[in-house]
Amino acid sequence: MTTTTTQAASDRRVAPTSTSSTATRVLGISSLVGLALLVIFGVFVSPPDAELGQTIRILYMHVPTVSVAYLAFLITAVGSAMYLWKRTEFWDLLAASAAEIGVVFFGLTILNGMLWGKITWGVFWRWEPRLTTTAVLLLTYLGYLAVRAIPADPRTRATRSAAIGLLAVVNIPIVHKAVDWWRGLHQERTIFGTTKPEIQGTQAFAAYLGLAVFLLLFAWLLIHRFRVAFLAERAAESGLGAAIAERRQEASESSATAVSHSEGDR
Amino acid sequence: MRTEGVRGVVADAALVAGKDLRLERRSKVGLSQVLPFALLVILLFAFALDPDRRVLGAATPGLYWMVVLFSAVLAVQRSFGVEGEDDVLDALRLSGLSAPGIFLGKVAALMVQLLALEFVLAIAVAVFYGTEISGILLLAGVTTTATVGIAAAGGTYGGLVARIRGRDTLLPLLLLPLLAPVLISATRGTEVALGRDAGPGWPWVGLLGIFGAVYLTLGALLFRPLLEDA
Amino acid sequence: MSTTGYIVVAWVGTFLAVGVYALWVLQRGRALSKQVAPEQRRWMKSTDTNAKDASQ
Amino acid sequence: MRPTLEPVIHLRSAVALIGRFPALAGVDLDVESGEVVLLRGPNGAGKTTLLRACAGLVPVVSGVARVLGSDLVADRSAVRRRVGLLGHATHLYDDLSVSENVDFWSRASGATSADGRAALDRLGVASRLHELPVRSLSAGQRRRVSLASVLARRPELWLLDEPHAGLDAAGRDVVDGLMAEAASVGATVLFASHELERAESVAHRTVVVAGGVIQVDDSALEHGIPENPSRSDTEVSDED
Repeated sequence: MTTTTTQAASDRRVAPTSTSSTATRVLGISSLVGLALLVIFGVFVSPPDAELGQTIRILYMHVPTVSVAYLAFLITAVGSAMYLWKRTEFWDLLAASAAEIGVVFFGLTILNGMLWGKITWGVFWRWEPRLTTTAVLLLTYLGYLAVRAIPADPRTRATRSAAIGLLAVVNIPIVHKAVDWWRGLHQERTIFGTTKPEIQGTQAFAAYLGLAVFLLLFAWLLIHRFRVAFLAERAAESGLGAAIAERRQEASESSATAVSHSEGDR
Repeated sequence: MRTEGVRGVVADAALVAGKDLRLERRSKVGLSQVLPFALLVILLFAFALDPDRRVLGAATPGLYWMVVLFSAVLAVQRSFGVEGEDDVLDALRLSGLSAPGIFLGKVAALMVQLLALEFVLAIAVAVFYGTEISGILLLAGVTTTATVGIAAAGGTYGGLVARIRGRDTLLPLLLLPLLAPVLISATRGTEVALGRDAGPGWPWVGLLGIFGAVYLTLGALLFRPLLEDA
Repeated sequence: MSTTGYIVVAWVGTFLAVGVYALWVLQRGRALSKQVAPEQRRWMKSTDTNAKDASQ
Repeated sequence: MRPTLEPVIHLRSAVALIGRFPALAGVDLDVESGEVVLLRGPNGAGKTTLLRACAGLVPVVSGVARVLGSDLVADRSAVRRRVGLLGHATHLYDDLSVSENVDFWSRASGATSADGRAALDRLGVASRLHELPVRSLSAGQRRRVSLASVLARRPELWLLDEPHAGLDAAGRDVVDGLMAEAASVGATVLFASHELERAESVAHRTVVVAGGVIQVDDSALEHGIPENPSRSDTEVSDED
């Protein structure tokens, strides 16, 4: 997949032809191994739950995805704040990369929530606090990606994104509280309510394994996505030197007209 | 020459708010377009939901606040559309006005217009939907705090999209999801005020107050970079 | 659809989505790498570029 | 006589981007206090960007850029209050009246309404127009109102983008008078214009901009403009 020579990381390394490096390969492989383990434990080895029955297996998907999503949006918020302070490209690209991954995992959280709902309540959607909160927050961050997609110079786009990154993250606790009061009053079996602390044995292992593996996966994705964003900036920027030269060239061409005081340059 | 510090910001805000309200008095866009739009939607809801049966009555608080949110989007678009024309934004950056001052001035002007609209709308809802108004104190608390939050979040996003070409369609996409908790809290608070829900009403006002305070502060802090680079 | 059916959909759906997204990211990375001059391809080497952006 | 000997505008290989396009591709320019400098050059040469960059509205991404003693690369908003920019747009609220507009912009920059009123009279905007909404004004009148807003803030550095455009003969005389008057009280004027014979009669010095760089700076070469008593036309002399 990559042609990077893997000898010791001397600086004469051949230029990478993709966003992977030894670090990401290690991360990638361990994520895959982890995922395999997760399937074995989560689906086959761990017993169905006394109270939840088989639906606990969806929990092994739901908890990791929502945790990764919230972590991603936290990184977006930190990146946004740091960008507004330091104004360096690194923080902007980090915030944007994390936001995209966050939206993907939020989408998966809703998918798992709906499937869990179908089994437990017989319907894909119920205005259950967690599901509702996730949907609202997903829309807020889709707004982030929508603004990010608007063509603008890097500084403008970064400032707009940073503002939304902060405006959206501050809304998370407020939305949680509002939705909880709104739908959480009459206790119904909410998906979060079911992470019973007393799960142990292989169930607990599967749950924590899932979390750990998804965090590894998130790190791998973030590194790659950051490098993609970085490359995109360099690709867009690569023309600057050439553009300046071309611009200056334009000057020499028009020098004839300037000296001749021609009036026709209106 | 210019007063600096907090007094400077308040003075700037007063100047900008005065200008916005005078603009509204001159152009009457709020009065002749946004308000009729709100009343129209109230009627449309009645057509959509059969006015005789209980449904319309039960949904009145929610419908009311939905209309307020849509009207707020129009008011914000008008307020920042004015700044977008004729490169006025550049003149604002060149003027001595402080960014938080401009922001708070815009928000204040938005609030005045929204509160006026909400008052007229309340009368319309009372008449058309036959709702008897009760729990005035709670209602006032809910309405005021909700309006602070709507105007603050609206002002922030208004500043963010001021220079974007497709801003008219982008603003609702950004603003309405953010205002979801305001819609929930205002509607529930109103239901308690109108005696339709036994639950406590004032916690909703508290949450609306937190939302308003958070977005007033965040907006004021973000407005400088937004005015500068957005 | 039985309970196990939905569980399978949950797992397969999640893995599939993450897999497709991961491949999309890798593909974008490979495509962009071709457009950028070799020495500019990595963050570490070009810390000076972001110093340039440190202006107000 | 002048507090600092540092030039009002000091640019060395300044690069400014509009989006990703290098509108300024390495500009070297010095403008002394009290000078009236004409920017000439074809459309798209970068004149407008140069004026906006000096006003701190466009980030200078590389090179040296100091205006009125503050470094634009570090913080480009510090200089704004001391600068007056007249762009192609007139920066006015169509629904507000002439006096309301000038009053708002004057008070926003720390001047008073009286300054605004005086500026309107100085620009020859008839008082009967004062209460009319700006949208009912002609283009020339709008530019006079816009110029009045700039005059009211008494800027130390005037940055005018084709100030004569759209004005009648009388209006152009007023503009020339304004520029000369500003220079006489120690302010500095940098203006772009295509009205060459009129502009060169006012300007102490002409600079030709092309392709985002300064191509000809006649302070460095002899130029036939009438000898200006207060300024010798030798090499950029550093004695004054």
